[in-house]
Amino acid sequence: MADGRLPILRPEGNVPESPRPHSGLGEEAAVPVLLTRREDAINWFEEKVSGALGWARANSLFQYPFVTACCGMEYMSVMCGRYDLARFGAEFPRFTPRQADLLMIVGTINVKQSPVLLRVYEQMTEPKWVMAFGVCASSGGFYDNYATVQGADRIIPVDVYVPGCPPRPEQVLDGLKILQEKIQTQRHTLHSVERSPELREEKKRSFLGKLLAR
Amino acid sequence: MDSAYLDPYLPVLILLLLAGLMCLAISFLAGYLGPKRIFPIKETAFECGSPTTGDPHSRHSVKFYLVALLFIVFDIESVFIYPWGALLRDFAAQGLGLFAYVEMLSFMATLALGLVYVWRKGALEWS
Amino acid sequence: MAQALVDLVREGFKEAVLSSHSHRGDEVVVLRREAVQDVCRFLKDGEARIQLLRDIACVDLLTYDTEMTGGGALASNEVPAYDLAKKAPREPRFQLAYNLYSVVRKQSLRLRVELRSDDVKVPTVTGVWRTADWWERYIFDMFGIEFIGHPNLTRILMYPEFQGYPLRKDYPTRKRQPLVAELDFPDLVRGPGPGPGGAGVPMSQTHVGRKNVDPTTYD
Amino acid sequence: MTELHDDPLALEADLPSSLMTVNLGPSHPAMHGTVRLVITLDGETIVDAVPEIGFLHRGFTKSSESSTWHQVLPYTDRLNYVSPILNNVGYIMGVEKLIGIECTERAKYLRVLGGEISRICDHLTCISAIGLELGAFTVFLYGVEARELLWDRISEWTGARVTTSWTRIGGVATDLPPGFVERLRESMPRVMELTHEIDVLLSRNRIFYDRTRGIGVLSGEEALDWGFTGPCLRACGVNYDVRKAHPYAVYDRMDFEVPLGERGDTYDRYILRIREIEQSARIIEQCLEQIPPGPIIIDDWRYALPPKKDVFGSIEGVMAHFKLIMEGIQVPAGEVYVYSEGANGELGFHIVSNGTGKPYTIQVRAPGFPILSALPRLIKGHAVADIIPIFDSINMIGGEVEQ
Repeated sequence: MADGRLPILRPEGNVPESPRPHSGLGEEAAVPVLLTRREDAINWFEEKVSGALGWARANSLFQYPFVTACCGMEYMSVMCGRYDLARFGAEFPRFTPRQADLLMIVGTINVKQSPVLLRVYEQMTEPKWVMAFGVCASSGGFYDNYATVQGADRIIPVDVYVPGCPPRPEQVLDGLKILQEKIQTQRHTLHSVERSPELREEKKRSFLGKLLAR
Repeated sequence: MDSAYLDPYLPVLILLLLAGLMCLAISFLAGYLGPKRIFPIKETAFECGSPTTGDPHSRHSVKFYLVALLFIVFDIESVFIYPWGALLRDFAAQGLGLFAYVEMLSFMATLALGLVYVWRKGALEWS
Repeated sequence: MAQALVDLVREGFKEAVLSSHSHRGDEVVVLRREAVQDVCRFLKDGEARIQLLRDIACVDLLTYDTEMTGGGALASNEVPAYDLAKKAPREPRFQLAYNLYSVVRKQSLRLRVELRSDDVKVPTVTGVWRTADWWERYIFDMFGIEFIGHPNLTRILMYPEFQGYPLRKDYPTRKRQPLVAELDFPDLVRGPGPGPGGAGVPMSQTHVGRKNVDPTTYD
Repeated sequence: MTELHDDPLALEADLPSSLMTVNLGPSHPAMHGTVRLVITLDGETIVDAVPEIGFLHRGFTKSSESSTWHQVLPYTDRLNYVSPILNNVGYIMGVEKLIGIECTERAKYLRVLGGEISRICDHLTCISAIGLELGAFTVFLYGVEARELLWDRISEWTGARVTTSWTRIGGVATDLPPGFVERLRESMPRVMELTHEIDVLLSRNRIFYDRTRGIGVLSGEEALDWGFTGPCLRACGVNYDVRKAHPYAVYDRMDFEVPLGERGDTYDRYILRIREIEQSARIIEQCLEQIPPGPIIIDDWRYALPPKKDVFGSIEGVMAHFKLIMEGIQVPAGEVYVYSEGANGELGFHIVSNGTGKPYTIQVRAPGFPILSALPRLIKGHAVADIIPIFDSINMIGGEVEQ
């Protein structure tokens, strides 16, 4: 786990995906899900809590617009009067990763920008989701050369890909709807804390201990 | 003090209690319930995506604190004027109107003295 | 009408001017490398009154004579479509073009400096125009041409860890040097390739099947 | 501490305050996501600023070397993605100059019309960005709404809102759709009304005026020395507009003035863009009146694709079509620098061709690149809060600066 980084999880966002037999996104539907596995079966109460949390988180997404290139122009029109994103609860762009839970990668990610993107993603507080806004963020677009990262999913897990160069605002709203549906059906648990090893010892020492240890 | 005097304040007390409780609950629950993955990179300061440059605890020039102090002084002054303004009509009814008025003038005069001193001393210029 | 500027430079610097020609309406003066600073200062302060240095462009003539350049629509664009070994690089290889314009006289002029591939050094003109600072850094970053006397000749667009000069014709288009460890997805369109988004196996050996090119000679 | 007494008025003794470096990094809303500015502050005044760019370098030149002359068009309208048609026109004029052909009369008018609509979009975006980042969110909503109206017309006409790729060698790709002129004449007054609304909201607004007047001042000579062109140069009073100095297409038949600023500060750069919107509207009106009927692309099959009925009708059409598509248009060898008036200044293309179907190398002279290099000179000595208006008024577009 190099220089203080937790391993990046599979591209499912970091909220574990809940097994859904009936309708899945993409190839999940094809895989038969055995409902009888003990650790997957969640009891009635947890399901209600997960549904409530899912509803709350889906309908109040605060976005961090990681704007770099031409998709920024379409992002402006998505945010403004005519194709308003506010109608779906994702109104308020938060320009600090601490208060955002949706990272919208708007525009091309070039190789010099990749450490910046990785750091912003890691500094976002959980629960967090990522939307690749436009073809360049999803797959590098037609900039297939030494300077461009071929899609943000090579660096960070991406939840929703919005195609289009730049995508029409309706496509972005559709992408947001898909993300909200995904969040709604994800399994949200209460109070899960994961601390990286070197921070774990830190916690044991008392306040005075830390003071003296400085 | 008989209980009749306190009666009107009971709802206010309950209201304050409830409000305080709700604020604490919300902020605590939000912090407690949310999923957390804490690791060193997340603990570092956010500086637009690049590693932090320079040390944040550098010494600032004193004029920032002066402005803050001046603000507090004249803000408190205006805080005292509000209750006085609200009750001025009652004082006048009891015949104390002129006295209350002169009282406030002297209060403001002393503070105006302070303002002139600060102005002459040049603490208001920003450059 | 910009011929007047060419004559000005000619009699001002008889020995420095190697040749001058006009193509499609653009006046070009080919200069000797050492005279760049003096000619530019003369053009700016003299009666030519060229106050605007539009840009400094550079052309790498390595593959100018081969018919298919860079990598055609069919050829794999991660491996240059020419064979380095057989053709000697054309000397002088780099052509620097200083595009100048005089707002007062409404005339443009282009100074050309030709550099051999073994010593790619040119005196800087940042002393004459301040805008040359970034243009020269851009040319250094992309072509590796060293500007003697430049105050801060470092990379401007690429990241410092980048090796090589990307816009040179012998630098393959898709040769990437990732800064952050990238997850490796199989490249569905272009077939199997080692490394995350790296040069990968050139198209010629994948399903498109062009002439069998040994990738080790280039990457 | 003895000197405190001899100067009775010195309330603030000479307490040494250390410099603080602040990193206005790439991922920052005011920095348009592509510039890192490392600022050294003494208290609130800026002592030094080092811009670092390259966060949106997408390898335009390298990618264009492995695409044919027409395949480069989509790359050009992602250079200055706020006014894409101006880039298309600029690039195609370069290729036509290399070949030595002229586009048809009607195509010239269409290019001027499309260019001016695109220029208005660019200026609107710049003004709304200035307003937004100084706190006037309403101006941003008005500006983007006005731009939406124009984008509707552009998408009706060229097929795309932002990435138009609309010109072709020897002409343009699509003619005006039926009923377009009436709809444009309907939406232009609405756009001008919204622009007037922004003008009223901002131009004589006490806060805006104090925030932008006298900030980031530059003299004419120094601006030229830094390579300024376009609105930023004309704000310093230098009268250089490529449409007037070297008229291309049909700009010589258009009657419009070139507004000039007096002091070359942020307020002048802002006001200039509003005046230029009014001038562009006049040009659009004249274009709509004078536009002649006729073909929109030249009939020379060596360079222009033959019309579809000939491609399927005659053997020459098929041959011409096949050669143009598979090998690209054979542009004669040569080196040319062509310049046109982009939205932020003189947009130049230095194109070298070696006689094949692909450009040998294209270097873009982006108007924003030299202007951004002067940013440290503009913001030194000002307060931290002045960085944002200055940076907005030079209207840096990442795509064109870092190609």
